[in-house]
Amino acid sequence: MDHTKIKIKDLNLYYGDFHALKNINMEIKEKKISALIGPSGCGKSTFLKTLNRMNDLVRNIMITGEVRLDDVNIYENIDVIKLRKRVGIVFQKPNPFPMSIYDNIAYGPRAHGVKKKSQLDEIVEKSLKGAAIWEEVKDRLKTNALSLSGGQQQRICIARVLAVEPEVLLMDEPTSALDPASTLKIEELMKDLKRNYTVVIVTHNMQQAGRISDYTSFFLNGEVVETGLTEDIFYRPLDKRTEDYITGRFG
Amino acid sequence: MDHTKIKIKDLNLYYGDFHALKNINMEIKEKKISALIGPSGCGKSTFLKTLNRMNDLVRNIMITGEVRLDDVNIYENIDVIKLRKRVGIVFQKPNPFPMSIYDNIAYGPRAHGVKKKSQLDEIVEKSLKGAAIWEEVKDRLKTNALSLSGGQQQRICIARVLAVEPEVLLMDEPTSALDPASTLKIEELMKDLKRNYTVVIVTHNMQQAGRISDYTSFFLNGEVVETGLTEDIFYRPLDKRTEDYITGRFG
Amino acid sequence: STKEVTKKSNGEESESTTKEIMGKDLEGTITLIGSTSVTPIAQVIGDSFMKEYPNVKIEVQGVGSSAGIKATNDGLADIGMSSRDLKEEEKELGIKENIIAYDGIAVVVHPNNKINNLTQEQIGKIFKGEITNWNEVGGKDEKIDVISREEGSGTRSAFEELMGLESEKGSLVRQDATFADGNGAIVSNVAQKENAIGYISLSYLNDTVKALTIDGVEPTIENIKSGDYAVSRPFLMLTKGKVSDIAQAYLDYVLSEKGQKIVEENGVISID
Amino acid sequence: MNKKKWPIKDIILNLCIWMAAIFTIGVLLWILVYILMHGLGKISFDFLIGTPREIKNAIWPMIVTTIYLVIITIIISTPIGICAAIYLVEYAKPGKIVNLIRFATESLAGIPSILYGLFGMIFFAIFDIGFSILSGGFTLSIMVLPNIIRTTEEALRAVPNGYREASLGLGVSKLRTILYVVLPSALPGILTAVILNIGRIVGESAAVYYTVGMVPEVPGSFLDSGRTLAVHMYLLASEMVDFDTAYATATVLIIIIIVINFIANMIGNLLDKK
Amino acid sequence: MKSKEKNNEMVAVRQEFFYMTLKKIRHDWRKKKKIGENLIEKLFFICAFIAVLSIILITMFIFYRGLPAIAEIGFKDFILKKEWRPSAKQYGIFSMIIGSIYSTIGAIIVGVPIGVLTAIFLSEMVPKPIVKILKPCVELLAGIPSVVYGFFGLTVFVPLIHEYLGGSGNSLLATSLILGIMILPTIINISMSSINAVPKEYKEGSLALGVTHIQTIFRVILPAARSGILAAVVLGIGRAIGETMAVVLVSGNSPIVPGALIDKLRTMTGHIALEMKYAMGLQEDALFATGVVLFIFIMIINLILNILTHKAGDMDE
Ligand SMILES: Nc1ncnc2c1ncn2[C@@H]1O[C@H](COP(=O)(O)OP(=O)(O)OP(=O)(O)O)[C@@H](O)[C@H]1O
Ligand SMILES: Nc1ncnc2c1ncn2[C@@H]1O[C@H](COP(=O)(O)OP(=O)(O)OP(=O)(O)O)[C@@H](O)[C@H]1O
Ligand SMILES: [Mg+2]
Ligand SMILES: [Mg+2]
Ligand SMILES: O=P([O-])([O-])[O-]
Repeated sequence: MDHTKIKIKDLNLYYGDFHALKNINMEIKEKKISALIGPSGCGKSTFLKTLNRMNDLVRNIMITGEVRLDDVNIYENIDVIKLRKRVGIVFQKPNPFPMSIYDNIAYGPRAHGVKKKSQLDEIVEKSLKGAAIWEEVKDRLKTNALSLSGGQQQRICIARVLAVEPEVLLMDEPTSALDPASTLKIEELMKDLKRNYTVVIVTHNMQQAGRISDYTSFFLNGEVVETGLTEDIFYRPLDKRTEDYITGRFG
Repeated sequence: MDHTKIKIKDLNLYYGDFHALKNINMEIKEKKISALIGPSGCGKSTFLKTLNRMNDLVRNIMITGEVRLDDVNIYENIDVIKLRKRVGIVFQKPNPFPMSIYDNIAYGPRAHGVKKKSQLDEIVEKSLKGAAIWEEVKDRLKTNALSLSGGQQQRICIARVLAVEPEVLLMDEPTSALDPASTLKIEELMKDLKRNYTVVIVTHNMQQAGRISDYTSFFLNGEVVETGLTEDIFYRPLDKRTEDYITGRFG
Repeated sequence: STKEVTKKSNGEESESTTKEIMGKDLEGTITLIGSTSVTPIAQVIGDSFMKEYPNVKIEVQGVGSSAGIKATNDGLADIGMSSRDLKEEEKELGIKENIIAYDGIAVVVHPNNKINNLTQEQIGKIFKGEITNWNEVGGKDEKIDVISREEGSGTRSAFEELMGLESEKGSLVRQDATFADGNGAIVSNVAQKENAIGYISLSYLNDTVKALTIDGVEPTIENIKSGDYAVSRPFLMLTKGKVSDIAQAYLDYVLSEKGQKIVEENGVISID
Repeated sequence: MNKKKWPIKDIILNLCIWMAAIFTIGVLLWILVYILMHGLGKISFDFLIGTPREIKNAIWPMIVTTIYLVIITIIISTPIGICAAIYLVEYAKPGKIVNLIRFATESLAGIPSILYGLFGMIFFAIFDIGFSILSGGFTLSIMVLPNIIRTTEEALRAVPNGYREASLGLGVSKLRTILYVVLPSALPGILTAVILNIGRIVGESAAVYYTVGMVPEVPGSFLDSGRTLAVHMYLLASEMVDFDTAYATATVLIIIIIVINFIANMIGNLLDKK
Repeated sequence: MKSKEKNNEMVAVRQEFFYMTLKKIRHDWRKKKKIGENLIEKLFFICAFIAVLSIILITMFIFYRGLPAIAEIGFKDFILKKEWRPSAKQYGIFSMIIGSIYSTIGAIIVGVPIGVLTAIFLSEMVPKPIVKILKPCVELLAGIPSVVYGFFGLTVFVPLIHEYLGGSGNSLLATSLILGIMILPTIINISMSSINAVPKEYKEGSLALGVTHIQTIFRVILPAARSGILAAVVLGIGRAIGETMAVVLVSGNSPIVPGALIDKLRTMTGHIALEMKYAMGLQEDALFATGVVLFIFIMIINLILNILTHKAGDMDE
């Protein structure tokens, strides 16, 4: 059995009156890729954000239950800053900072104390290469990241997270705005990463989930219908609804 | 031969010094679905926006060449407002207005003079149904559209365009944030629409392009490498690069 | 000792020695607070005083007679200034009054106004609102635009007293007059409006407005001194309790021949 | 199809907008031309750097007092205002305390400057610094505080939440996120707030009148009284019958404001380019 | 073999120890940093709380000086009597209250529409280079001291009104005009920044539907910016009602209720400034009491607008 990196227990989340996550229990395995699938609006992004407490920023939110990272409840006595350094996230909508490409990537390392120019240069290059965007931008590292195309922005955001080397990487539809080639590269990257990191990815692309993930969880209306090895979920789903969704018969 | 709805002649576009679109020549056929494919950053969104002059808002931009809609050059003596009513666009990043779902959809019709409540209700319902989101939101039409999930927002934006009944529909990755079920629905919708409308769609999803489009154009570095019937492009590409891209060997 | 050396090197030594001999080595700051009407005079005399006593600084704050009286009472001001007599309750505070000058009040109209003379009674009626048109006093058929000072102004109390505008029911000046904040504001108002009439401290008179003769008497220093022109009031400087050396020196200076000369030069009437 | 056909509603709205803009600019030009036309001729070197004791009507002490007052007020109010705004936007959780603070700032913003003057007059007399640049500086600081807070708040709120999320998502501390991502984005807005407030301090008369006083001398220290240009201007208009000097002083005031604004705009432009 | 194992063990232990120390150091450092951050948060809070302290102090002092007079004169008489004649012991400030209300309304009528429309003009209708020229003009307008406005009003508006509309020239009209112009920059600046803060996607979304630019402005951009614009109006009202010196110079200061635009009036602020210099005893206290009324007045306006802005804000959520 794989080692459990994050363990979610009886997690419930309310946006005001709206019950967005219902009694979620799940384990996320270390150094594996877990895919979250499910129809739009079922709570995937919401769930993802609970894993590194990005939901703290939302007003009128209520969260109960436990999320244990390496067996420590992240909603209790833990340093949020440290948590977020350990659990990085790439958001659904690309949100680069209004600064140069270089500064976008160097931002995190700088904040965590890296000062030497040569070291930063190295990190920036490595991260941009990792996010499969180095070739496109290497000659214009000083241009503003906001003037990039949608897909480029998305990769910048991935590179930005890679630069701080988190243990867990949360990715909310990281390839939704990417062409197949870049998508493949990002997928390669993820496969690479899983040697050292734990990756959680939200995707609408069944093929993608099938291709790269080790585990898959199927969300529906704020509930987890089924979690398991990707093979099992795809070829031997236990729940009728999962089967319907996977085969596209759903809804 | 199908009738040509939009004809692009020697189109060049510069963002400042950056030559983003290079000498584009293309015809977009009436009542067909044309797909634009190509790697991230190749200029698809840019091209799409030239078709209804949304690029007018960008600073430091220079456009040369012709875009003829029903044989009238839209960059000369044409009322931009009317043009945009005729050529609707759904953006890559969902951008609902900060108002209720209902008002979002009713916004266009209202601006174009529809006042009667019953008529508006009808349009709203029809458009939301058309965008495959009616069931999800019909009970909360008064809630703010910004509190919806990413995929829901995207469908709201599609519905919003449908409500003004344009002749040409430009869609920039309209299903990138959608689950397969909603994607299928939107695809169905597009097939429906093409009976009356001309549809241009940017997509990274080759399957999707293959499934629904009649024509496909392949973009690379601001150039159109190849345009033709989708079948031809997918199975009998003339250019080596197209083949590489389609088969995923590219880059 | 260092100081002496510097002084020597500056070549100021002889001067300071002379002063020491004259016993005028006063040093420090005194504050005068009070009437805005008295402020200009206090300031000019202060400047002249400071030339003779270079180590003394005189601060003059024109915040109003009442504030001045209060500041004197509270000890915030070394010397208070007032452009009106102290009221009964103020007199009980044990404040010492020094009359330092007298001021005349001129009734002014626009230079284009044909009228040059009004009787005391006419002026009173105009300010009461009983006469509202210039043709009632021999002028054009135009409404009279009355400009007055605010209640509490020293100028106004003196004016009211002399024009019969006081009564047990308070001031009789029409409430819908324009109320201007200070002599200057009255001058600018009258200078701009052909139908206006107002009254100002004599020292503020200039050629943008025309001063009327009252019952045929011109508002000049001579006429006031002789008592022919009766519209005048005292300027006061106030002290309470122990007066500092500088303040005393300043007061003495104001009342000295030199000081009174400066008073006269500035269009205010000296005490004789 | 070929010619633009504007709906009548659009034409009317357009017309209104243009008229409003023309009115605004027109008024500005009117005031400037009027004041400068009357005042420029009367300004001389002596007028600017003389003291009234040496040269009649000279305004050097007023210029110095004004500068002192601006400096001390900005030094006191800007950091407090920005910190307060940061607290309100970035830290405060909605609740009673925030409501109280917000209510307080809104109330402060509404309080007429003359009430600040009265308050400063009676309050700072307690500390025995009545009629001094310092008491004026404190009083004006409270007065401009809500403005700075509010404008800074607006500027901070205009910074997209995505930036904060992204930075926090990288495990960057909140303080650093604020300093490196949020504040830089908000800086032009904050700068505008400061500029507007310098203008307000230079132009304030009612509150200054009762706190700084009106002694027309170069202040020797922040504990001395002085007379700012605006107070001088008011005294010229109401107490002394000297319109020429009033026009000249108004001209000086306006030139100072033009210079301040110009400098601030240059800084703003530089920041924009970065 | 054995020794090598042992050696390895030693190395491991040493490494472990080293690692622990490092961890501890880093932990302490973090902790310190965290304490620092907490301290700074406290500092921010204290700064924010200064506003509360200030308002408490100001309230206390103004009320302390003003309330006795209200008690002595009688609240009703003080507020509702039109007669202000200290020489006759008549202390009614009704006319001044009305004067303040009228002149503020006048300023709003002049300033708000023109200000908001100018803001639209600057942020939506003109190319950036022109904005670069015009924006400093607005800032300049904001910078012009109120005394200069008053002086301008006194020497330009007052004579013009006197000549063309009759009356003394010192009037409600002149006051409203001057105040309206004075609040323009406040309204323009804040409206502009809130209009500019509206995401460009909203505008794109609307234009893409074939809605005209003007309609986009009035249907999407202004509603999205409304809380900022309302805030601008609050500040504008604050400035108008609080303006003193300019008003003293142009209003005429007659303690009467104005019946027409060309009638004179006296505002509460003007009232205080005008008489404070010479007032004594009950008259002075009554002026402080006027300050109290002014104060309460502003609190009420704040409250109303507070409710308005919050309503508008709620709809944004
Ligand atoms: N406003 C702008 N200013 C300068 N360069 C721009 C601007 N918008 C886009 N670009 C550049 O133009 C190129 C084409 O951008 P475009 O958004 O059209 O790409 P795209 O094909 O839509 O990519 P994606 O699939 O990632 O959305 C990119 O290299 C991008 O960096
Ligand atoms: N801030 C919020 N306030 C209130 N409701 C919210 C908020 N954010 C999301 N929701 C609601 O919670 C539900 C789950 O949203 P979430 O963003 O997690 O969906 P998702 O699974 O990521 O969908 P998508 O695939 O479309 O991005 C949706 O119904 C959405 O309307
Ligand atoms: Mg989502
Ligand atoms: Mg794109
Ligand atoms: O005291 P006055 O200013 O009215 O002379």
